[in-house]
Amino acid sequence: MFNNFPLWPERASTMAGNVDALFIFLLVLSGLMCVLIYVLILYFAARYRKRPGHVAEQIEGSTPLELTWSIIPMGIFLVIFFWGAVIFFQERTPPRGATEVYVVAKQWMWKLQHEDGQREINELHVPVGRDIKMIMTSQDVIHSFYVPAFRIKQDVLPGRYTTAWFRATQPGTYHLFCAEYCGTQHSGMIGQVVVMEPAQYEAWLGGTTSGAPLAVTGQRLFAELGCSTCHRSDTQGRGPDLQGVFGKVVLLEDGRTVTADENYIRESILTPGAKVVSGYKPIMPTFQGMVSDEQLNALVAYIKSLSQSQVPTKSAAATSPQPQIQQVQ
Amino acid sequence: MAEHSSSVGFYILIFAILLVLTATTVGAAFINLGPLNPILALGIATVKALLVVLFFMHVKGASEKMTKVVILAGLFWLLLLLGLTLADYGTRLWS
Amino acid sequence: MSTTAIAVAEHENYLNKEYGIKSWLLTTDHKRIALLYLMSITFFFFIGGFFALLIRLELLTPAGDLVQADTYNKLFTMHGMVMVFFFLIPVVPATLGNFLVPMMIGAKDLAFPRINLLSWYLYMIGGVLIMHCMLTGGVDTGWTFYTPYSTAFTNTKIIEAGLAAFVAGFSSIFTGLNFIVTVHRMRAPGMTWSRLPLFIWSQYATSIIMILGTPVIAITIVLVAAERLFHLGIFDPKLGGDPLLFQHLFWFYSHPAVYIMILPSMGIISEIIPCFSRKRIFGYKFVALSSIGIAVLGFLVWAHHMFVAGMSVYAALVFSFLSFLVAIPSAIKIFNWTATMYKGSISYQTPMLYAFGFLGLFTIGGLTGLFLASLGIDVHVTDTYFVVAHFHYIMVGGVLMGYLGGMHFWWPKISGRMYPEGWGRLAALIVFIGFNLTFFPQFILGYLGMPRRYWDYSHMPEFQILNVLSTAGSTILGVGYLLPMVYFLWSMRYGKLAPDNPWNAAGLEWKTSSPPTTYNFDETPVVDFEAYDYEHIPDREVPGES
Amino acid sequence: MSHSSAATAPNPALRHHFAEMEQQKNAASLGMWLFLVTEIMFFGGMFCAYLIYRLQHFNDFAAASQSLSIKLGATNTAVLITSSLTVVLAVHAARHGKRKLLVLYLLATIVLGCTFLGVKAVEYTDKFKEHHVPGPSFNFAPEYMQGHPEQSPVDMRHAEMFFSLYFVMTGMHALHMIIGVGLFSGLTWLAWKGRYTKDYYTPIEMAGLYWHFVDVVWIYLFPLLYLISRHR
Ligand code: HEA
Ligand code: HEA
Ligand code: HEC
Ligand code: CUA
Ligand SMILES: [Cu+2]
Repeated sequence: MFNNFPLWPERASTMAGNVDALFIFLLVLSGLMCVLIYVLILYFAARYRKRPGHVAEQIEGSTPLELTWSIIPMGIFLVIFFWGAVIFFQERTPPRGATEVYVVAKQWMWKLQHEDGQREINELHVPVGRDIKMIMTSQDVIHSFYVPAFRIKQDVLPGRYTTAWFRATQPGTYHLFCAEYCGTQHSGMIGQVVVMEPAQYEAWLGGTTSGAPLAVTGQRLFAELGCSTCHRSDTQGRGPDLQGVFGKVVLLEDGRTVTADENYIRESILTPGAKVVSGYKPIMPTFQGMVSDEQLNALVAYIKSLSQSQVPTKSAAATSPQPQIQQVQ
Repeated sequence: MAEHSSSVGFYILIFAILLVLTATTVGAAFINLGPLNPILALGIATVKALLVVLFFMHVKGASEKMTKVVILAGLFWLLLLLGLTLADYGTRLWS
Repeated sequence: MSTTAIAVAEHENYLNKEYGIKSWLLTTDHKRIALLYLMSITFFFFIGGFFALLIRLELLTPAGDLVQADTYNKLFTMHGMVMVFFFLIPVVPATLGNFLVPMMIGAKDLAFPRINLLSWYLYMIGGVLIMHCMLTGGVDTGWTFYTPYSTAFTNTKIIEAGLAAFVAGFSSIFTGLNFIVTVHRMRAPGMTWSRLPLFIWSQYATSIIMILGTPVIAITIVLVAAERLFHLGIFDPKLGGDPLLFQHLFWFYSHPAVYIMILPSMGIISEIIPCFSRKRIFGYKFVALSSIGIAVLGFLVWAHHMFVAGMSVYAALVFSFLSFLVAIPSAIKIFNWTATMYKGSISYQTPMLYAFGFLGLFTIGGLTGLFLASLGIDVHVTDTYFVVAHFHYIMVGGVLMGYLGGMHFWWPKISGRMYPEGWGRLAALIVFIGFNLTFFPQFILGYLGMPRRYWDYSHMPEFQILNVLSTAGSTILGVGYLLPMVYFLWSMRYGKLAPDNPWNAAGLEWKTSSPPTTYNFDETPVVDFEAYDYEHIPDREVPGES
Repeated sequence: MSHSSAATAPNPALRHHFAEMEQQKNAASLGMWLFLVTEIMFFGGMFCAYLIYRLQHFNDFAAASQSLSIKLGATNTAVLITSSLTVVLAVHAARHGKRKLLVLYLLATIVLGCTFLGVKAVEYTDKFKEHHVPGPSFNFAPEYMQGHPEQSPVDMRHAEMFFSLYFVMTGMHALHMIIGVGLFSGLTWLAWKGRYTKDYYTPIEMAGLYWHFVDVVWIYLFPLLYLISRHR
């Protein structure tokens, strides 16, 4: 019967235990708080009920008491705050080297694409025990990527990337919900996350008709769209060399610096004028409206791949760091 | 009420200062002061606003404390709105 | 009971001074305006409740079978809008507040009686607009109107609904303005700030929020309307805008607005508990200042509704921390109310039963607010039924309980009649049981992960049992709300005549006749006693005691 | 201010629920100031949006701002400041019970207010002609960046956003001006009929406060909208 009437959600990611621990702590704390208050109220109500001969005793108040019951809760609140904040930071900091999945949300479906090019709709297959980072954007309105069993949720916004990550611990099939109201079929924008043993997962990977890996698609686009005419790996291009840009701190023309993350790459392609790299002229044309969200994802994946050791192309050999790029730490 | 701060002559004086400040702010906009440009522009605007509020709206001297409290509360809340919103936008790129 | 006997016994008062529709629609008497509000607000409560029942019926089964998806989306949107903008925000200030604020401080009326009447008309214009909007199609964005769905995607009547909220907002601004000026300028001689009843303090704090918060939602609505009508790019990412900016502006008002709702009810509780404990309130100064504290701190926490919205992580930290701060003044109140009962002489009339209900349910609602304010937990439970349960615990379990308690407490003053005590207690019990049955299961649903605003959960049949419990509870709750409606109406004609001070309570409003005369007092009272001066009020039997 | 205490007969303008004129006047003044605070927050929402986007898209905003006419903007600032002067002189006249002077200053204020609105209308028409009104016909040729090839190309969408905010902010401000002109028209009529005396001119004073407030809003709008990076 408990299959039909669960009282606690499944726990299938490394994060779930942390969240549950804090939740249980809060439940116990609140329980105690409620019991304290209810018992006092009921006790007073019974003990001091109005009856002949009983007269209320007037009490003004007491500053020490007031301070006590302000400061002690304050202390407790601080504990909850810090604990919650720590979990939040874990949730918000994808580990390095996580496998990436690009997510595009639209009314009313989830489109997911793996690094290796497999596409899925409303379904996500992942292996147990591997860090998965989702890089998400929306084609229309705000949606929210929610997997209760993993205790993760992140709104998915049009016009920019948001990210979330998890590491599944239990093979199984779990609900994937859209948690931000997004129109008529909001409640139909659901799917599932299938967590598999690594071996099964490999089999699944092999069984799907995968396109080219995302970065390779990106590389093809990079050539087709003419990016490569300006961005070349020699120093002759009119644009900066994109080798190793991702993850670095970029110095801008107006003196600001930014970290080149997914959103920066995306912005550089769509609104190149917004952040001009120091030492370059703002001649890059905008690609707004010329590339779809999926193509953008592929370009981003490609540019990212240029900063990783396992570069998909032979041509991209290691180059000397460009002057405008400063090493992080 | 302090009589000198509500005479016709005094009003005209304030008016003249306001006009001069307007001219100044326009002029200053054409000089390159770098990041100081907007600061100066807003600074002058604030001086002008203060003149209007203090002397034309008679907040200085004539009116009672409550008026000042109300105005300060309004400004404080405005800063809350601007400041805390900026706190989000200003730190978005940090991580 | 013969009607003639009653007529003879009745003195001239605000109710029978003039008759006829015009004498009501053009009145500037704050008490009559309060009654106008009472009628219109009650109407909207039942409209909102009717939608709630339909929502619950739809969720009885996992499949979306009772109504269409679009209809369901409109149902919860209109439920939220009506309940928030047309019921819960005005309910206590505009009815009990309007009626009591001048009386409690010994004034003849509010400072601007005509603006007060204007407020009601604005409320009604807003109300007519929202009714028209509902009858001709409604809105399906959720009461939060998130962009870009609201500005660029939905084809429902956003502009009209926005206009309704805009107009109703100005009604609220004018009420707040009126209260603040009244409290500052119209207090009777001797009514110092430290003698103000706590209900006045809470109304004052509420008014601060109304004045400083409401204009921001007004301009936000204007911007949304402009974007929708003229394709101005302000929030729409397609046009280069940022949808999160809308959320900031929206919650800058809408979070403090939840304190507009709760503070007045807290004020009511601060009146009821001393009266039925026959005691001066414990820690008067702290309870009074905590209202102001909530009003101010309440403005610092709005983005706790946006933890997963894509906001900066650091801003999230700040807002989470501040959310905990605002819980402190609420805690102070809870503890002081409890302490007030200590060594009191407590009796259990209906208002006191509602006060007990308030304490119990608000505590649960508030504590679960802390769950939400805690970043790590919020990521999992935001936009699930956990949030739905949290706010119904506070808004229905807290605010509505407090309001009903206040209505019973002051009904003798308002109508000049007593309500039937036995029925009153029965209704309070039904409401309490029905409420918990409706909303407690939603906490569990939420932690299980059921998202809110879901019309259909046929792929998640495991959620059904809890939903059935919730629906069952809501029907009980509905009965609980209908009962007071019925017996209040009944008592207007058949209820026992109320003495001037049935509860033997402190406070100026009890020193005038029931119902009061048009200018409240024959002579402006001079106050030479502290608030809650129960020490000097000889105890005697009050109605409903046994 | 309250010479009325000497008079035994209550002032006919005293409303029933107030004890004395002083109390009534103080209530009105506090009420008006509170209302102005709500106005601060009302405009504050727009200033907030403006601030955020200006910081985010500074170059585009600067470029778009260059297309506004400083001449017209500065003229209007002067007009508005002058109208503030006439208002304060009107209040002054009322305080001293000079009815004709009061009416004269009020009329001057109305004329100045209308001048402001007229200039604004000219500016709007210009924008309309230049296709700078957001919407399908919007077109922002960055001719204002001529001679500055080092500048990045202007993102049309962000320039459009500047104009969106420009129209909303100045539009809301103009709406307040229109209300103010209407208000003063009514007051002029009543003043002409002799409704206001040395002892009772609260409405004039309150309307004055409102007008000054609208002036202050413009004092900020002008540099924020018109004077971005003009030195380039
Ligand atoms: C009247 C209405 C009301 C009130 C008073 C509150 C009060 C509080 N609310 Fe709630 N809230 C809403 C109405 C309200 N809320 C609504 C409508 C929503 C959803 C909107 C939507 O999305 O549609 C919401 C959503 C909401 C969220 C966002 C959830 C999400 O969408 O992710 C958060 C997050 O922080 C939150 C927190 C709080 C907190 C910390 C309080 C605090 O003020 C509570 C303080 C009270 C107490 C804490 C209890 C008493 C204290 C004690 C007994 C002290 C002892 C305790 C200890 C020592 C532990 N609320
Ligand atoms: C003041 C606020 C308030 C109040 C009092 C209520 C009262 C109730 N609410 Fe509501 N609720 C909200 C504010 C409120 N709600 C808000 C803000 C939302 C969010 C909306 C959104 O997501 O945008 C919400 C959402 C909401 C949902 C979630 C919908 C979803 O996310 O899909 C649910 C589901 O159970 C619900 C249920 C109820 C119930 C059962 C009551 C009960 O307490 C109601 C009891 C009353 C009655 C049952 C009325 C009795 C009357 C009759 C029986 C007569 C009817 C006949 C005629 C009209 C002639 N509410
Ligand atoms: C006309 C030449 C040109 C073309 C075509 C071009 N770029 Fe660029 N790109 C530039 C220049 C110049 C810069 C540096 C100035 C700037 O940031 O705008 C740049 C900057 C960038 C940056 C930021 C690099 C950094 O070091 O931070 C990225 C990422 C980028 N381009 C990607 C692309 C992609 C992807 C395409 C094709 C879809 C493309 N570019 C097409 C000229 C070009
Ligand atoms: Cu997508 Cu809800
Ligand atoms: Cu909140």
